[in-house]
Amino acid sequence: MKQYAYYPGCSLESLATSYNLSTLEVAHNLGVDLKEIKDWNCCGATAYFPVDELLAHTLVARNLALAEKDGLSDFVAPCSACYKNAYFTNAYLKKDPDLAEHINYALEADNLHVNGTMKVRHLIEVFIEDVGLEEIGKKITHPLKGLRVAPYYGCQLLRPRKENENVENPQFFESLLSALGAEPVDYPSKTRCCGGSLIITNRKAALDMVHILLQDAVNRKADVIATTCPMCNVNLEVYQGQVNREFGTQFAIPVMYFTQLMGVALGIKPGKLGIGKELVSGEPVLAFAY
Amino acid sequence: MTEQFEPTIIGFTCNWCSYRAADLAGTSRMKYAPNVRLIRMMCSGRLDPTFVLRALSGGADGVMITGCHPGECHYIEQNYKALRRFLLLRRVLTGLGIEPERVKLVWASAAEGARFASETTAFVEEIRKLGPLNWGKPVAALENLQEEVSKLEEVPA
Amino acid sequence: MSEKIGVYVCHCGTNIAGTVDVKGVAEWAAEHLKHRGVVIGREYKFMCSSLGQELVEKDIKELGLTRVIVAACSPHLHEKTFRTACERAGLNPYLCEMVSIREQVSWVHADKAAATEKSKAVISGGVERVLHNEPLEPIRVPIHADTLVVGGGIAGIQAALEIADAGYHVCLVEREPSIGGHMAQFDKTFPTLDCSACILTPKMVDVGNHPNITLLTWSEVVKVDGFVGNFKATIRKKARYVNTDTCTGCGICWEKCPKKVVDNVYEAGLGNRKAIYTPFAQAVPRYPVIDVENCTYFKNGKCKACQIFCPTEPNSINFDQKDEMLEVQAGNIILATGYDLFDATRIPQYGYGKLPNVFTSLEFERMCNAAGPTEGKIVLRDKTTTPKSVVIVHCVGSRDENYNKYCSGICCMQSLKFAHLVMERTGAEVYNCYIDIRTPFKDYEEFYKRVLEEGGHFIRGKVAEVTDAARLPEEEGKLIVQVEDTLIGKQRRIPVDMVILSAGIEPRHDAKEVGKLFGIACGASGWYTEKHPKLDPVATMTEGIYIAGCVQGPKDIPVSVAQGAAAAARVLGKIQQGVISLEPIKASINETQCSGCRICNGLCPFNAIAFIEDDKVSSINPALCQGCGTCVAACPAGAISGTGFSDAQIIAQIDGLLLRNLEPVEA
Amino acid sequence: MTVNGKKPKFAMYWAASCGGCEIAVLNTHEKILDVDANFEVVFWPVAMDAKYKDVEAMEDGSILLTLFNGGIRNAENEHLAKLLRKKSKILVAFGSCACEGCIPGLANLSSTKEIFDTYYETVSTDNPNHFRPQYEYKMPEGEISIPKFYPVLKTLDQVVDVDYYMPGCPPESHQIAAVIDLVIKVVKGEAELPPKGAVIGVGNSTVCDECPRARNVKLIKEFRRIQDIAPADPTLCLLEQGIPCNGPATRSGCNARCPIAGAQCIGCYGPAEGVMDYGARLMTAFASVIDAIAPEEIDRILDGIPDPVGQVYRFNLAGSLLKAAKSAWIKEKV
Repeated sequence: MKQYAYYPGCSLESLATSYNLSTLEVAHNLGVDLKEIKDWNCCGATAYFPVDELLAHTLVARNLALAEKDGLSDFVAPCSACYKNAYFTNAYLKKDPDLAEHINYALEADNLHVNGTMKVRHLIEVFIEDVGLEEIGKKITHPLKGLRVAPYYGCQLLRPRKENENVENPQFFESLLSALGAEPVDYPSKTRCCGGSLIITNRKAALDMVHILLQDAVNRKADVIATTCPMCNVNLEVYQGQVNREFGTQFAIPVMYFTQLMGVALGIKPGKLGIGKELVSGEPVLAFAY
Repeated sequence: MTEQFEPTIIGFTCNWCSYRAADLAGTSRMKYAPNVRLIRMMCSGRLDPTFVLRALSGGADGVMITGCHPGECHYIEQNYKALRRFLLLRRVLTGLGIEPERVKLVWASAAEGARFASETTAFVEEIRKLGPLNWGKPVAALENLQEEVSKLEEVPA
Repeated sequence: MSEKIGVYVCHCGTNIAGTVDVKGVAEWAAEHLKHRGVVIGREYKFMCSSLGQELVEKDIKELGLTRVIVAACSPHLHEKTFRTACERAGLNPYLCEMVSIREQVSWVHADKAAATEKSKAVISGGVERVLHNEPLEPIRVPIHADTLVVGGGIAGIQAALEIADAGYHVCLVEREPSIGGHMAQFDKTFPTLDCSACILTPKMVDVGNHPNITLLTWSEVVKVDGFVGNFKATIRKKARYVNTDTCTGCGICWEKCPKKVVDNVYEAGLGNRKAIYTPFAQAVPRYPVIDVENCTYFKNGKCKACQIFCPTEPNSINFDQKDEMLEVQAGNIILATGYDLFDATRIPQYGYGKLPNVFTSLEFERMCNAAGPTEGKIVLRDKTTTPKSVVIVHCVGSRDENYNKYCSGICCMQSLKFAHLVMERTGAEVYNCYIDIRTPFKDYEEFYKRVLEEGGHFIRGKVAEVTDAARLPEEEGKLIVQVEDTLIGKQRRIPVDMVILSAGIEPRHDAKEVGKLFGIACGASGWYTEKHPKLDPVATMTEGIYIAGCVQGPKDIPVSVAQGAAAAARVLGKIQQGVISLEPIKASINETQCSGCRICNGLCPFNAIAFIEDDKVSSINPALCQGCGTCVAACPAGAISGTGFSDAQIIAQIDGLLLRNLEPVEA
Repeated sequence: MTVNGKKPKFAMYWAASCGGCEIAVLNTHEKILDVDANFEVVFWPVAMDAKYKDVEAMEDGSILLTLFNGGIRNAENEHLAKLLRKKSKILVAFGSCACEGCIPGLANLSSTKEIFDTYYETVSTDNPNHFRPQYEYKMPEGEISIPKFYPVLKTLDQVVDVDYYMPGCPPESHQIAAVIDLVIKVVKGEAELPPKGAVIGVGNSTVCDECPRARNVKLIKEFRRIQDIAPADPTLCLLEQGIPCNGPATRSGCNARCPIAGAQCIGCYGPAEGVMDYGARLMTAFASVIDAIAPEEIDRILDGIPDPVGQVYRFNLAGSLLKAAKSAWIKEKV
């Protein structure tokens, strides 16, 4: 199987270790060879660009340069924020030679050079496009029969708009969940923002957005919300309590990474997938999956 | 300002698209380099390589062939034939040591006055960089044979 | 040089004189091109004025000029003017050439010296070229009095009736089983709220009964040969499987037919029809057609209910009917093939196709129509509940960077009409979300005032999303329309029962192929290119082919009717002339020099080049030749020459432009 | 048969050529006897001994017919061309070299320096001391010289006024015989000379006119070499089989000798009547038969003609509009 340059990102080393564990397990199971980039650095997520665009681009470009040095063609990031940053820095490098010049001038200090020749991809794209749904379907040992899953794309996976992508009503997450035997829920707010870093700077506004997402998922009787980004996962899971206090609701819906659901379906032990670390326990939901 | 080389360029246009693009550039008062002198034909398919050879051997430094975009030809598909002739002609010119960039093919529809103007100016600058072609200025004025051949100056390698 | 050439340089007020030293150029021409035959070089303020033309005429008569060069604007503007002036003075018009020193010199070059030098070179090119011009006569071509009208919508119907009433024969070809086009699907028309069928069907009946109109429905043009005055169209008349001589249109067959099919064309998917059907009751012609894809007999050989119950003697149902290929002669062709509606599913955030109670404009028209699937009752998709609140979304797929940038022109008035109908028939609250209300023609603005007075709500903002994800209790089970109301600067979420999408007008999906079939230019956007957007909207660059209605761009019914009549008038003008004179720009083959190598045979898209088997040489049919000159440039033996743009003329012009003609021309 | 008692004078000279045209005249078999019977051969370097001063001594216009073959390569060729022009009544550019430069004309693709380096320095040349011929050289016996070399080979009519042209490499013997008969009739007053500048000994169309192969509408996906498609279909036009045959643009008169023998026409009879540039005619011919519209596809097909200049200007480079490659025009130290 093809080798990919794997960029875990800071969250997967801290509060999103379960996403990292489940990613590596599932990738290994599906024969996707993720080669972690040596000495990668933080990509600045959503915070750094508004502060200083050139430095933010350089930060991201350094990771691209390191990956290019390994001679691999695909740069894979599980976290939507890292994916978005890498995707757009990679694109602007080619479009704006002046920017590329500045960045490479800076990277020289670390005797690195970036050309923007790599293809930047999100982990879910690699599984769906390179491995393929039939292939995944064949490897399922514990189909998630009857599990109603709300596929939460979040916004950075899809925006700003990349080439010919259906930003308003994508269906690829739903098709992946069906391949796992689960029942994807028609979730209209699936591409609405979870508030991102607003949860820190303007708690009230972010809570309002999280409330809409949770309300919609509960209305649709979803058993679990599947996410593709550690930041969304945090906002939806960790702040359920505060949303309940703020809006007088009793939400207690598990929020899990799509790789954890895949792991369970592929028959990997939950422990190896970091299941059990979540605040709203996903255990009862996944129990029937063994 | 030093005496700058002003290239002379012959331009072939088709009556339905590129000639009207030139007219539109005029009515929109778009400015472009005056070095191109246009000839109107009914279609780019009318272009005979003889015309290009005649222009180049007659003192032109470059030739611009223009016509409708493929698929929009008034005679349906004749600009494809102009394209095929152009591609073969360019290979023959290369064989004769003439820089192929001296002959350029540009598609411009009747609504693309701006494109016609910018392509013309860009082409003039390109030819200015290539320098004069001045084809066949007679080397040996055959009448005064001795003096001519003996004066063969050095030409930078 | 035996020729006597007159060179006339125009000031064009200051348009040319402002940049080019016209006096200097005229004198230069008279002096430096004397040895090439220039006997007079004049300059004048306005050459195209009658005084300017008289200058030329006087010189031709007094100086015996044999060639004329006018250096002024563009030949596309005044070539005809100066050629006619020469003709008046007795000089063959084709011995006069124009040279552009305005559009291609004075207006585009700021440097006065360079512009003057270029003008001299361009005139020198013109002089050399005109020396090789030969006297030509326009080619007279007879005009066949029949006309082919393609497309049976209101524009095509109007054109056909105008020509037929004038006493000339028309062949009207329509792809659907009945004429009527989109207009037949509407319920009311704005602004008068006339019932669309009431004003359309009389014209359809006239077409059906008109002795001068041959109506070919369920037919398509598959090939067009020939040229203006002598077109030959090959038409495939698809098998109806109904014998139209004996069928009375009684309708028993489609009553008895057991197979129901969703009608995506006429009923826009809202209702359905039978496997044997006519699109609507007032169809013209009234004969049904069998839809082979869905007819049980054609699927597995059983059923034949229509044949069993058909009361006619002999039985009108004939399952063995075959497609027919018909040849139709025509002097002129009018294309009135109409438009396609924008596919609203292309905007997923409006939910059409996902949320049941989101309707397109055509679906709503069918809903309002008394003969429609809901007998005119405005109901939700369940066909029972009447909506209490409705949002009508303007500019769906129009004025949108991601879809069509243009304004489709009719959706505002159409939306106002819908608003009025909803309020009149259901008393529901109606919200129109618009960017600008466009009511440009007579009584349109008044209609808008009326809908306002009737209580319509108007929100200026482009709808962001239509969703069923309710957030507040009163939003449960409703469609929530998220829109920014730019007049109050607030985001609004309006819960309603029904949403109508006013979809825009798009060119037919096969516009490019059909355009190629008829040999007319089709713009990149898909609308056919008119000869001149302002002054000649119904003609095309191809002589003898006219366009009318939405095929040329979005427009409403009155303009389509006007264009239909206008195209008919142009055709009648041509028929009246009886003969048309074509530009004498043709190619011809010197049969002795032609070696029969046949390299030219594949080059002519108009099939003007034929190979004569027994003489083993090729020859060109001047009637079919359009004068493009591709074969002239391609003949390896140099055996093909072209009038108007001959090798001699172009080679001479090249030498002239390079000013090689100033010193004695080298060998 | 004689002009005021004496037989009309006949001369033949060869400039930059291979001598094939001289042999072609002999190749008219017994017709050569008619030449001898009707003409007094006064100057024919390959066939008889004659000195330039003999010709210089003749009165102007005293030679009735001069067949001049070969291009103008150096000063001697040019001197003789002018001399014979002065001395001859009818000067015929005889054969492709004199008419359009032919194979010697292909040297116009290279600069003088390249030509001399190739001639004197290549690996197969034993020239250790890098000797180069000198135009003048002083010998004890006196100064000797050789004619100056012109950077660009010119056709005869680019140097002197030519009365008639007889293309072909060499001209077909039956055409030479016909021309000799014609001149003999003219001398006897039984026929008129064709208009000055006419091309004689040729057909009025192109080779396809005389070629027996069947011809259809041509649509080619690939150009190929003759050896790639052995055996070629003997009855079908070669161009249709992808062989770049110059027949459609080459003047008829040779009875399609090469296509009949199964090889493509290479264009030795030059352009058809009134054609300004032979190569241009071939470029449009080959472009017209290519069956492709995408530029990459067209380029792929054109790669089937590895040497486009050689293909379209094999015989006609010196006689074409451009006459020579750019390097030939540049003045360089020899």
